Amino acid sequence: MVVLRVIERDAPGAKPPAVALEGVSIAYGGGSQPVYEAVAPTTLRVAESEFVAIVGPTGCGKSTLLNAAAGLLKPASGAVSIFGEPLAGLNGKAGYLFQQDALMPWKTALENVAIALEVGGVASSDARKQAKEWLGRVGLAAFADRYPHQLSGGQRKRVGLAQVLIRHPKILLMDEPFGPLDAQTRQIMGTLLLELWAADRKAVLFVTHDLEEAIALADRVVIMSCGPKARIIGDHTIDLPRPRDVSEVRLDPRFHALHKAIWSELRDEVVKAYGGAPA
Amino acid sequence: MVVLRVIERDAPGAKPPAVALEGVSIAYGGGSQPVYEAVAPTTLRVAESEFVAIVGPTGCGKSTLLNAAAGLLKPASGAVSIFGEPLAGLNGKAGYLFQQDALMPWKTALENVAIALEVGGVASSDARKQAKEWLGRVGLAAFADRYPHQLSGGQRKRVGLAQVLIRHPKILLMDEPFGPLDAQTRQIMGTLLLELWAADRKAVLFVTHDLEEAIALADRVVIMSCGPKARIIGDHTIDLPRPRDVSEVRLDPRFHALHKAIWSELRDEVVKAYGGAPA
Amino acid sequence: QAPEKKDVKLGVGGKALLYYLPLTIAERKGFFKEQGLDVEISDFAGGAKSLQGLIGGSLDVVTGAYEHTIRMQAKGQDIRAVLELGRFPGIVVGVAKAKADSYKSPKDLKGMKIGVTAPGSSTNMLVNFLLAKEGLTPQDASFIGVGSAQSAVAAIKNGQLDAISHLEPVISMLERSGDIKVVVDTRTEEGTKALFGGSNPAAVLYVKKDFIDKYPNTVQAVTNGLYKALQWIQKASPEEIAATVPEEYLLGDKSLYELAVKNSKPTYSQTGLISESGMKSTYDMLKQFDPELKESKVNLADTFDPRFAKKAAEVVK
Amino acid sequence: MSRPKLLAWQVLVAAIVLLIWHIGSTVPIGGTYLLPKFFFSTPGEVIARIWKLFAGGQIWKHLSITLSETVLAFLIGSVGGVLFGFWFARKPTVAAVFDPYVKMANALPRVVLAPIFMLWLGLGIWSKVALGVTLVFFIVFFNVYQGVKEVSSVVLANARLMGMNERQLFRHVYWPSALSWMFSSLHTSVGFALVGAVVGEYLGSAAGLGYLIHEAEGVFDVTGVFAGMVILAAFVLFIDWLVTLIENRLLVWRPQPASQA
Amino acid sequence: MSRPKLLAWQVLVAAIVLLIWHIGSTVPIGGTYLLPKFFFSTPGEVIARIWKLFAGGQIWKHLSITLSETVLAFLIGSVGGVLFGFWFARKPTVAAVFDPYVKMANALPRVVLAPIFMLWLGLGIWSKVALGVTLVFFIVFFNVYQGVKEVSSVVLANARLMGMNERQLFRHVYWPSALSWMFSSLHTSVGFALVGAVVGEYLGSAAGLGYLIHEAEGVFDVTGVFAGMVILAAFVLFIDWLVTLIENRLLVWRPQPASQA
Ligand SMILES: Nc1ncnc2c1ncn2[C@@H]1O[C@H](COP(=O)(O)OP(=O)(O)OP(=O)(O)O)[C@@H](O)[C@H]1O
Ligand SMILES: Nc1ncnc2c1ncn2[C@@H]1O[C@H](COP(=O)(O)OP(=O)(O)OP(=O)(O)O)[C@@H](O)[C@H]1O
Ligand SMILES: [Mg+2]
Ligand SMILES: [Mg+2]
Repeated sequence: MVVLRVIERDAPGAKPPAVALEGVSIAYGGGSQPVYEAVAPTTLRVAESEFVAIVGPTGCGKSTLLNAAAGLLKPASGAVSIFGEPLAGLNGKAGYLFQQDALMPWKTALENVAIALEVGGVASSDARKQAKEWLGRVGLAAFADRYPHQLSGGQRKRVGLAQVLIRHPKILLMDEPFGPLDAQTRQIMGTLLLELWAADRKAVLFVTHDLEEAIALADRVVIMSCGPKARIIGDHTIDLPRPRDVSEVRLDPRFHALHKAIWSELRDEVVKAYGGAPA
Repeated sequence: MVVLRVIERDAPGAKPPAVALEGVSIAYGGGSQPVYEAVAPTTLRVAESEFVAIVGPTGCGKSTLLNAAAGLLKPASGAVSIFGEPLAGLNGKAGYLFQQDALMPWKTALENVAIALEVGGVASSDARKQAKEWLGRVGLAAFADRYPHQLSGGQRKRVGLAQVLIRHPKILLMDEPFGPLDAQTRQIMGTLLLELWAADRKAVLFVTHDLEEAIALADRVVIMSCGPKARIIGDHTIDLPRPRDVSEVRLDPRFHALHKAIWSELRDEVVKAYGGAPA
Repeated sequence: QAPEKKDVKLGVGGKALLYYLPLTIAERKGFFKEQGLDVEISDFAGGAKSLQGLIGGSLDVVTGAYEHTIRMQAKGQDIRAVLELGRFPGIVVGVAKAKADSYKSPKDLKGMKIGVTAPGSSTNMLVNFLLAKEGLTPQDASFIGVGSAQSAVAAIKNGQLDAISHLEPVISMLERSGDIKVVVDTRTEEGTKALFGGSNPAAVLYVKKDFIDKYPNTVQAVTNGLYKALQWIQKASPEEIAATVPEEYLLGDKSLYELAVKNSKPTYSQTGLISESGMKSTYDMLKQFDPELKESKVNLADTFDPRFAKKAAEVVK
Repeated sequence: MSRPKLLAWQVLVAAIVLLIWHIGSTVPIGGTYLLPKFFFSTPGEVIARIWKLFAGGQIWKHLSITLSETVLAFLIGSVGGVLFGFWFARKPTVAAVFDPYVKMANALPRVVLAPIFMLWLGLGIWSKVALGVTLVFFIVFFNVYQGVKEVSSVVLANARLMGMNERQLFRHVYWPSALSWMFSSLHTSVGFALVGAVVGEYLGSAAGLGYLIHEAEGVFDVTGVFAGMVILAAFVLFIDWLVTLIENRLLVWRPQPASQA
Repeated sequence: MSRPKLLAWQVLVAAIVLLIWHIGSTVPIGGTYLLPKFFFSTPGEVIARIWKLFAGGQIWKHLSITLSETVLAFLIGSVGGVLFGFWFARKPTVAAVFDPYVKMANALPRVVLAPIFMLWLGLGIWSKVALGVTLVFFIVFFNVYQGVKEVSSVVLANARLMGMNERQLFRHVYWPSALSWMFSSLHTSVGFALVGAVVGEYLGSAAGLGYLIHEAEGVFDVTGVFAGMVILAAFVLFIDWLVTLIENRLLVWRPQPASQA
């Protein structure tokens, strides 16, 4: 069971966590600009096949944490390690679905997905074949030849999803991957993600604003406080049985109990965030 | 009551609707590119102080309709009229919150909001004062001097919101305005929007993926079918009493009945969309 | 003897100028071909550039000003003239119409704005010389490089210059239109004598010493061709000359061209030999104005190799 | 605007310019000519001369020489500019160290460099190509350098996280992203390549359009000068048209500019 | 890289160049000099000459003339380029009609235009300024034109819906958005402004650095030519530094390039 592994994570001789942020704090600015301490020293570990969701008020530092885990931002203090090795430079083991559009505007949807494989040395024809399959999986088979600017917001996000998933990275960093999708498509994508995760046991770090989604998908839901100097203020293990049906699990009474507990914690935080100020 | 007006909207001698899309169809491409008929001839009227929400599967053509109402896209057929006058060029009466980032990267949050007033001739100092107030209302008082790239996704969206609302446009076009916000902030913003709307009775056309949000805020929820040739396949009047408390209204049994009805219609559509193909 | 090197690269700075008329004649009349040569003529934006081409090794022979050989000798570059093409400089100093009446003697050049082809060029030098004879220094006038022929005409016509020191055909053109009054004229024997006290070599054919040693027959052949052109010019009427040069050279006005030819005709060398007094007077003038040459000790015999011209006089009929 | 209508407008503009030129050079206004024939020739004569040049057949030799110089200068200069632009943009240290020297080099008057090029490259086409290259190179270089720095940081981060190495980043991110910068510079530098070639010929050569112009200038043959310039200009349109063709092929992915409502 | 370290590197590069120059021009390799003194002078002599020029005091007059020409050419050319660039970008019809003519104009060899400028503008500084302007203008023009067309369509739509008129759009959208394009072109054109001024002086003038260089060239004083060029180059660095100062002030809003991890 997933949950067991999670509990074991600090046991001696256990495998090192896939992602470990140890006392990581992150500050923006410096030089001529004022320093903004976005994240206070924070520790977050994601075990090898664990699915962790992060929720928190807007602007608290969720994307910042993901960037640190991806190696795009250097922490001001603390250390990031990936499968036990300290992270130097980019995190080559991670696939990152950015919050913003990150598709290459000069490539079609198909090319955008195929390139993710071609980079790793897969032959172009093979990569295209797989890319086509993946576009089908995210419901965009018919849009393969469109350039990003010819796609709707939700379509672009799904191309990005295919681009990340096709590589089967060991670690998945996802920043509001289903944000611009309607509820139904969201569930379909959620199911897809869970299937993949179950198949090859990735470590997933998943940012979302949809608490229900977080509970339905994750093993653990982490709550961040509002910034500046955001911290992790809650860490809930979701002990709903696997495999889960993303649309059915919401009917489970345990789901409601969890939802209520997390929501109440979160709400207080958001109310604070609303009046939040940078240092 | 709002609802009464809505029902009156076709009565003889009634005021012309704020936005009227009459048999509007929209096609992309042409020239050397294949034509994609995004929206089939569609009629949608928004009365003077009506709050209409549009929901529909991702990529169906919601943003496309909003663009047509803003005068940014020329319909292939049909006519757009604004307060009874045919729309030629841009819709000067509308404020549009885009789905993508539309802030000027070279202006700070404050400047981005203030410019919306300055354009209309408001003195700079006055505009800045008001802009500061508005940034406070969207919870960003402390971030006034940040450039857009120094803000989180949700913060940028809120700056955009302030930028649109500060002008008090007669017509509000909003494309997933609360998408990247957490649930709590979303409610706060929803309440803000409803207050404004109640105060000076704007016409609102509101695209969202959150059906609960749509029902909680709108007078009418319009459902679009999946593309290509998307149409309006459902038009539900939300007869919940006003004023509504955005967080409380969800507990209303009528809310649940409406939600269920709309959801079932919508779900079928999304399932279709998932296998949808361009013409 | 047949030339060792059939393909010869010849450089010139402003081929269409009357200064270099013998070259055009030799080319058009086929005198080089007669000598078994295939001459490729490259035209440069000025004599300095063609000399640089020679030193850089991209040219074999150059038609240019004699003074260049002195300068090069002073700089340790062994460049030698082999044939004189022009015996008078052909430079004319004219005073603009507006100042013509008040001009009495070269003393009056003091304070004038004087146009020259380029700063430091032979047109500039000549005015310096003129001023020096009157006890003035180059600082007493201001010199303006006016560059191309067109700019020179424009500058005079616009009244931006008080005087000009230039060559044909600019002079004939300005003289005919009455824009200038000629005050010093080195196109003629008298004019040149009056100024320099003797002839003063102008255009010459020069080559590197190495080239002479390596390809004496080629040098002879080029010399022969140009020598023949000189002889031809002596006998030809301005009309004949005008009929020989390319039509574009006629300044769009045949009569003007013929006038210019007539005016320049005395300048072309008759023997192809540079007189010793001419060499000396040129060197003295350079020494006077060029600080770099002041201390130099050039053996003037190194600047001109008369063998080829002499031989040409024997063989060319 | 439709093509025929556009063409009609363009012809109209040309006609107006020619008319002004004609009137200015042949009809005295208040006693003086606006565009004295001595400096501007007349359009009729220039056209007649162009006709004669082509009819005579001599021009082709000169044209082909100038064309090859221009094309070579353009290709070498722009390839060099692109390579160095990328290199500098990707190696900030290199860029910082060499920055002042690049700027100094860009400020050297090319006219003065001509003898040095002739020394190194001889009198043939290569010294002219070199002159063109020194103009094209800097224009392309500065633009590509900036273009690479303007790459969207999110797209770049995404590509790097995909595991792209430098070569792949170049091919899939920097290159396409910098293309519109590059093409902008290419449109400028087409003209400059030709200018370089012609100035090179002008300063010293045995053939080419610049040679013709120089020769004509020396004998006050303004008609010849203008005829040469008109031929030059027609010429550059042709090369620019080729550049635009390639540009349109390479930048298909770009959104069409919104038709302004 | 820290400033002192950077400076050290730059000095090192300069030292290496000077060393190569020195060796090439004074030490024969295999019997020939790599950089014959006749064409390259030697660094020692050039430095001595620069020293002499400044000590003599005469140079200041020439410098100030060239400086004013350069600055004027730069200002007029870039303001013109910006205005026309914006105008063309905002009026696609105008742009389409004039497009071929602009490109033709850009291809005219400036050297040939010099007599015309002299005719119109006289022998003073203005004919040189005009020559510089014809270089600067096109570089800035093409870049600004492209820069305006690259404005984000969403930002533009947003601004237009706010009700901005053309003037406001210019000020708040097109201008800031095209700035990085413009500055890229300015860095190129600083050098070209100077080149234009110097070439103009070279072709005909009474003073200025180009005049000095030309004079030196006429008497084969390479040392003088190189001294002039070195002064020129130092000069352009100074103007470019000013441009960079302004650029940094105007582009504060831009994200710092991510420090590569
Ligand atoms: N480049 C920057 N310079 C200064 N501050 C920054 C910068 N980037 C982000 N911040 C600040 O850091 C904080 C955290 O930003 P982050 O993007 O991580 O938020 P988030 O949790 O992802 O929010 P959202 O849910 O809105 O996406 C925000 O307050 C933001 O203003
Ligand atoms: N420029 C374009 N060229 C071709 N097709 C386009 C273009 N823009 C949008 N489309 C297509 O039109 C359809 C409707 O797009 P639109 O952006 O309106 O969708 P949407 O309903 O807003 O979707 P989402 O919820 O994902 O934002 C989509 O299928 C999209 O692919
Ligand atoms: Mg975020
Ligand atoms: Mg949309």
